[in-house]
Amino acid sequence: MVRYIVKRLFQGLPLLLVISITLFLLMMNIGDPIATMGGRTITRQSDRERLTRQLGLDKPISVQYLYWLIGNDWTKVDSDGDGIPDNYGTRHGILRGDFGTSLVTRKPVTELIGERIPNTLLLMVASEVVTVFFALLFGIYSALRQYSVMDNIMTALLFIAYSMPIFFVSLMSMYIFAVLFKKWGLPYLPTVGMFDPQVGKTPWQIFIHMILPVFSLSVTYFAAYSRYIRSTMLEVLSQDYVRTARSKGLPRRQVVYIHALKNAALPIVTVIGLDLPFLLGGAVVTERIFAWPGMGRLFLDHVSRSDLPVVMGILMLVATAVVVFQIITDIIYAWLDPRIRFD
Amino acid sequence: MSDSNTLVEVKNLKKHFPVTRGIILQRKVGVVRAVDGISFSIQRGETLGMVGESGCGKTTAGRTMLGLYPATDGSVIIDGDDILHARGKDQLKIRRKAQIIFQDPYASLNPRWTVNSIVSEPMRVHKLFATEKERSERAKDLLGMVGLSPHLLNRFPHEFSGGQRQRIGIARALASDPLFIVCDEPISALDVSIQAQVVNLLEKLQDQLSLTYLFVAHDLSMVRHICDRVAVMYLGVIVEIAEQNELYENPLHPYTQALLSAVPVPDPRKERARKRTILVGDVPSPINPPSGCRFHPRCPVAIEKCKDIVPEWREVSPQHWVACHLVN
Amino acid sequence: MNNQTPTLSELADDLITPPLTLWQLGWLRFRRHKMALFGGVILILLFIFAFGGAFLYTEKYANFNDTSQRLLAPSAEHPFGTDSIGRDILARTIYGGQISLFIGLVSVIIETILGIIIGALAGYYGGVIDAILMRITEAMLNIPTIFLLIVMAKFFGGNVPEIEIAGRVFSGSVIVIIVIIGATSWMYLARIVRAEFLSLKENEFILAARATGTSNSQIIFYHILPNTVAPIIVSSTLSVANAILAEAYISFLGLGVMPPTATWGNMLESSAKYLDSAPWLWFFPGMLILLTVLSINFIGDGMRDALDPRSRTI
Amino acid sequence: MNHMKSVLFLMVVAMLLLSACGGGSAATSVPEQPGDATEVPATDAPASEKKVVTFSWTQEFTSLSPLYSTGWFTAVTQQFWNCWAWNYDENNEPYPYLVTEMPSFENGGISEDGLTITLHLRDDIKWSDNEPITSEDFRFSWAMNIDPKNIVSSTYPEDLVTSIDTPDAQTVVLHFDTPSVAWQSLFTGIVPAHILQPVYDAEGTLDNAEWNNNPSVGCGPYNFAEWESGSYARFVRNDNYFDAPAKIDEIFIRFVPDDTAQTTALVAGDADLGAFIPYSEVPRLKEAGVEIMTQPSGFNEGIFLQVSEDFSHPAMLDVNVRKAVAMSIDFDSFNQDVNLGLVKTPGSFWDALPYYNDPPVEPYPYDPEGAKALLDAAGWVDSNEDGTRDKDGVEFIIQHGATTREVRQELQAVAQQQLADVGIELEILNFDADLFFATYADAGPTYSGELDLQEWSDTPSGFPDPDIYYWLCSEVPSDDNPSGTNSFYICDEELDALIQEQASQLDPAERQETVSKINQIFHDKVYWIGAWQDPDVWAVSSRLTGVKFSGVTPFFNITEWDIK
Repeated sequence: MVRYIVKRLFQGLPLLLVISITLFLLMMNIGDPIATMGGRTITRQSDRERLTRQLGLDKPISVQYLYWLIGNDWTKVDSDGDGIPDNYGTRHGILRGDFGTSLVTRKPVTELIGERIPNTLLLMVASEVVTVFFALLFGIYSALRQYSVMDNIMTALLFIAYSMPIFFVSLMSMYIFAVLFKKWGLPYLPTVGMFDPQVGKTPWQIFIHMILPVFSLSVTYFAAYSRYIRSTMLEVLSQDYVRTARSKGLPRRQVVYIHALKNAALPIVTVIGLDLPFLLGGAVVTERIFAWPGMGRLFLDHVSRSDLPVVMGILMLVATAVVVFQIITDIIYAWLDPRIRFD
Repeated sequence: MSDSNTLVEVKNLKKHFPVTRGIILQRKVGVVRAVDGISFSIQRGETLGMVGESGCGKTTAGRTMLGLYPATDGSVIIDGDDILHARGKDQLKIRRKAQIIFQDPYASLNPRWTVNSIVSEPMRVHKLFATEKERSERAKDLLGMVGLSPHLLNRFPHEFSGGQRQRIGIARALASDPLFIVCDEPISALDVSIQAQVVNLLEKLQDQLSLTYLFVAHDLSMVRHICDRVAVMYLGVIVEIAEQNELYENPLHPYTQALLSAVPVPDPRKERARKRTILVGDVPSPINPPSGCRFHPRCPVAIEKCKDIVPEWREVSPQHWVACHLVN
Repeated sequence: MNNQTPTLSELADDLITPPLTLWQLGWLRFRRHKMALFGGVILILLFIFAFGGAFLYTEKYANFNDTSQRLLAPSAEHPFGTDSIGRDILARTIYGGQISLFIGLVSVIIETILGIIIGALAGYYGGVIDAILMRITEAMLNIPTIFLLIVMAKFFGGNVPEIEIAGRVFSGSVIVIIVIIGATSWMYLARIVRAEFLSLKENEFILAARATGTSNSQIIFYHILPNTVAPIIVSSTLSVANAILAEAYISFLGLGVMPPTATWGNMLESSAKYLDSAPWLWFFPGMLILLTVLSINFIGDGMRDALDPRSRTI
Repeated sequence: MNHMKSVLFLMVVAMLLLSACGGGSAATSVPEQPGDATEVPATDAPASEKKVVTFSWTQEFTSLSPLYSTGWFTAVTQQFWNCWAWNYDENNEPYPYLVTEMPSFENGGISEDGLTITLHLRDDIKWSDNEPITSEDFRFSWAMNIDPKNIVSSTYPEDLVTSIDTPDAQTVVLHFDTPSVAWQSLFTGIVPAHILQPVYDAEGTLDNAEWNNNPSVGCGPYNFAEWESGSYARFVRNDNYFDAPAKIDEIFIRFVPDDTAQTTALVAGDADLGAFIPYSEVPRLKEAGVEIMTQPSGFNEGIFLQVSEDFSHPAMLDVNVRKAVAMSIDFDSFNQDVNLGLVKTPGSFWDALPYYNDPPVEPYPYDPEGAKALLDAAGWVDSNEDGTRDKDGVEFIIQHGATTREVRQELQAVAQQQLADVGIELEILNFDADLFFATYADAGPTYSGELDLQEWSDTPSGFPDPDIYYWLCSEVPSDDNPSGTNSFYICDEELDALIQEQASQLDPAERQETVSKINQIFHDKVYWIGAWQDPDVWAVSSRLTGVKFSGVTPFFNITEWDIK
């Protein structure tokens, strides 16, 4: 087993390398990070030249990639612009855990990302849990009562929810539950942020500030999950052993919850497991609208300013998480399913 | 052995499948020696049977002979042309002469194609007729030849029974006017009642079109009716070849004897008296075949020599070849 | 629906004419799927709206602005009202619909071509080709699609000149959006196609074709591909809906099709600030997106059932 | 093994059910926020009568240090906790803050030759840790700015100063090689030498100083409290402030990137103040009782014309054709309808600086017939009757590029139609800001000469001083000068001379004369067409009182703000 894990991890490395090179090449051409450093006015020529040199953006792509990958503390760099390399660089490279420093904020990328991960996970895991819970309810219900009126209505509603762009769902729900409810004298929800400064960052504050973003996210993810659960359950319910259990006269409830659900759990858990690493990336649109300080927003804020180290850091983190979770999912799957063995 | 009457000549044919590890840089960690150096020849108009247990490499041998799998080593000369080393147009020319009929009548016909498309495909590939219409006419003739109604031409395979499908497969094999057909267990997937019909059809066609068959089968009983000579394969090598009667009456190799002992005899008295040799143990892995004689771990009469020395391939009597230390 | 039970005369015909091709079989099953049929009708109506509407209004009219006529509620003159610079929303939904549907269809064509080529090559040839192509596929799958969309939208942003197709001038951003949506969505299809190729290529009918001398390209395109058509069609149908939604997302992030070229996505995006003051701004494009995505999903659902090779019932 | 699997299965199901049933249970697992546990009340009870005002910023600040900040939001935030040598009032007039008086020729603060400027500091000014602010802090701030070891955001105008003398703790003497009007932009924020000198000595750079993002010591009416990236920043009243203390206890800044969400938050009362409100959001806010305040900040939205033999459309080289373009677009109606009459069409780049716009230059009137006549006279006629004018086989098709700001795109659409009416075809292009302004070396669309018309909002660089530099011949980008900023490729000798002349004219009367000449050239040669005035637009909750803004130092009177 250990050998298998180590082997899989080593197989992941070339994959991550390919991803990093491709992204790096893409990233070199998504804009000029210095162009917008002047704020509302255009960056001056002298500053552009100085910053380009100081930030190492004058180096060829290959060198920039090398520095990003393995750092530049082994070679001398020219920091004062006289054309003579004077000091050893200070970067260690991503392979040694140094994700670099943001071009925009000059903060270490690991710090920027580290600050956002808890917030993003809070929002995304909550959405995932809510989604999965309701998807299980709906999915199982419609599988048991396939083609009933309720099943059809639910299916239609699901598709409608799925068909709406999430930004629209978000803005609409914000307008209805915050603005209109307040206008109508109903209990209303807060709009943006994580807490009310007058009260402070309490669990209750965070909870009520999470309701709208979680709602918007769940609405969109819900359809896919419940459809998947429904079809998995349908498949399981038509299996011989479930029919046998029913014909044995076991109570319907017991058949469904013990036999069917247990066997449907495997594919469902797998799908959830494969989705989990992507939660780390956050929700770009939702976080932007609800001003939630997560990874999606960090990505958006920094990609719009061509901040390569931050964008690369986020993408590589998610990509690595995907690789790791794939391995974990495979192992759990094998553990649960005796038919699968690693030779 | 080679003369103008020889249609097919197989020399030292080998087919090894690599076993690899790794993702981008693949390392070869071993090989499956599915076919490990077989040689034989087939005369024009003759039917050579090839028998052996599942996994002995007989199907692979048949397919490799036609170049469906790239051969690891050896050569296959069909009607004077080397099929394995020809490329492009030359290869196409040889392909026309050699065809194959498959075991599974369900998997061997493209479910999305009509019978017409299936049967006339070889004609299209080899540009045998000028127009589609002519090809359809020829396809109808072929259907008639294999005993199917020509008006079924536009049907799809799923509308036919297994036996009918196998006839379609035969019609396709005949479409390019081949000299030689590899029949890869053509009847083993069929009902017993149908099996005889198909065998009879194959025999009839052989007479009509003077075809040459390599008839691959996993048991000896059916082969007896159709074959002129029989080759017995074990774990990638041929252990014995002889004329049909000679082999059945006078099997020399212990493995052949064991196989024959499993064939029921129609005469109940003889059947009762039949001495059965039960082989013990599994067929060894072709990744790591036993040293010396490959049969030695399961051979009831193996001697010390068999473990180390590969037995010589000898002609012990006219047209009777065998590889066994115990045969004089 | 009566023709589920064939009449005697039909049975008699059956003996002479071939009964049902797989397509006919699929169509029969599809017709029983009421939601799918409904979706089909809606989609046809949407196409008639977007492309037939061009006879009602010119594209020039769709871009005609009059700032003194801004934010007018629906009326006889402007059935869907006017937008923030006084353009007729009905005309813009018509021309925007053309672009949105065009983006949906063409990006899926790109996706399908890429997915088929990559999946087919990987599945058919296997070995090193498979390893390389699948690593690329996995690499793409390891990054959330929206991130890829954003990075690629910025990568190509503004670098593509406008082109003219069928009398309409498309701004470069339309082409960019089509390409990036196509280029970021082919991975699942490639995997499906690869899996199908892997199992199909071992089939004996492929060996039979090779024994006959049929070339690799012919085997790929005439033998294997038609057998993978069902999952490809289902996957591609659903992708059209995803592409139309993806366009709306990138528009929201300011990287979509640039005005004045209208799309349902960018119309919906720019309406966000008029949620209460001018609801007609979001209602019509929002409704059209909803209907399109909904009907395509229903159709895809129906097709999945209809083309399922395991299903043998009519 | 089987037993284990049942357990795992039960655990999964239980986890899903439990965490979802509760719903709220997810929220109880709030991630640990080290550091702020002490500052956050553990209960939900509102914390006393604390006066908290919530600001909504659409962009997060990049760094809090005046040296490293890039962007407007950081700069204005500095006024809460940092201090400038002089501030500007609501009329954008400077008044002394850390200094005792504004240096001038009259009071001897500026030497006759303009090469020496002397600042006299107040003796009662101090940092929030009670350390006095001295001339050494000024010298240190300047020295750190131009130190090549620091990757600061801009070394201008500090690099114009050749040296600084500090004869005593309250006197700062600046030496220049050439007189420069940019001196007024010096010391927009200072850094504490007593905190940062040791950091610099230890690390050789201030790039990684803790203080940059966590300025424990400041000199403004508020002290920095905390900043959570992507979420919020808090500033609490500085009890050691050397001036009148602030009335509001805490300023809470929330980063809300989406315009529409920001408006909704303002309407819902979740924010008290928002900046850069789009005009289209104004009615919604006013309806909800939010006050809209505008403050001239020097910015004007305008179209910059590219006039270059190498890149421009040949028609654009003719001044009468450029005039015709200006006369073909109805900016007044656009401002009346789309910008809701909140702003006027500026005639001059110095529209917000009446002193330098004297005599005032009026915008070209909307006159499509007159434009057609000018175009006809210039030889641009529609000879092939395809609806677009042409001359010598060249069609009159020009490119108009801008960023993706919505109101800009609306103007582009309107302009496209109005220019089409006079026979000019306008191709519209939009780019993200970091692509739009990418350098010549990076093949950015503006700097590589792809756009005949370039639209953005801009201000004279030293506002409220009308200093400019884009149009200098030396700024024209080329292979040898890849970061040149003259994307218009206009090298007008007369203009070049005047721009160079004004840059060193410290005497207001002389400046006024030179700048007015430049103004006239802009107008006569049609190098810039004003679209609309672009003042700062603030949305202010009705519960705030005493609110005033300045276009340069917006929060100059933040200490007087209060909550009803």
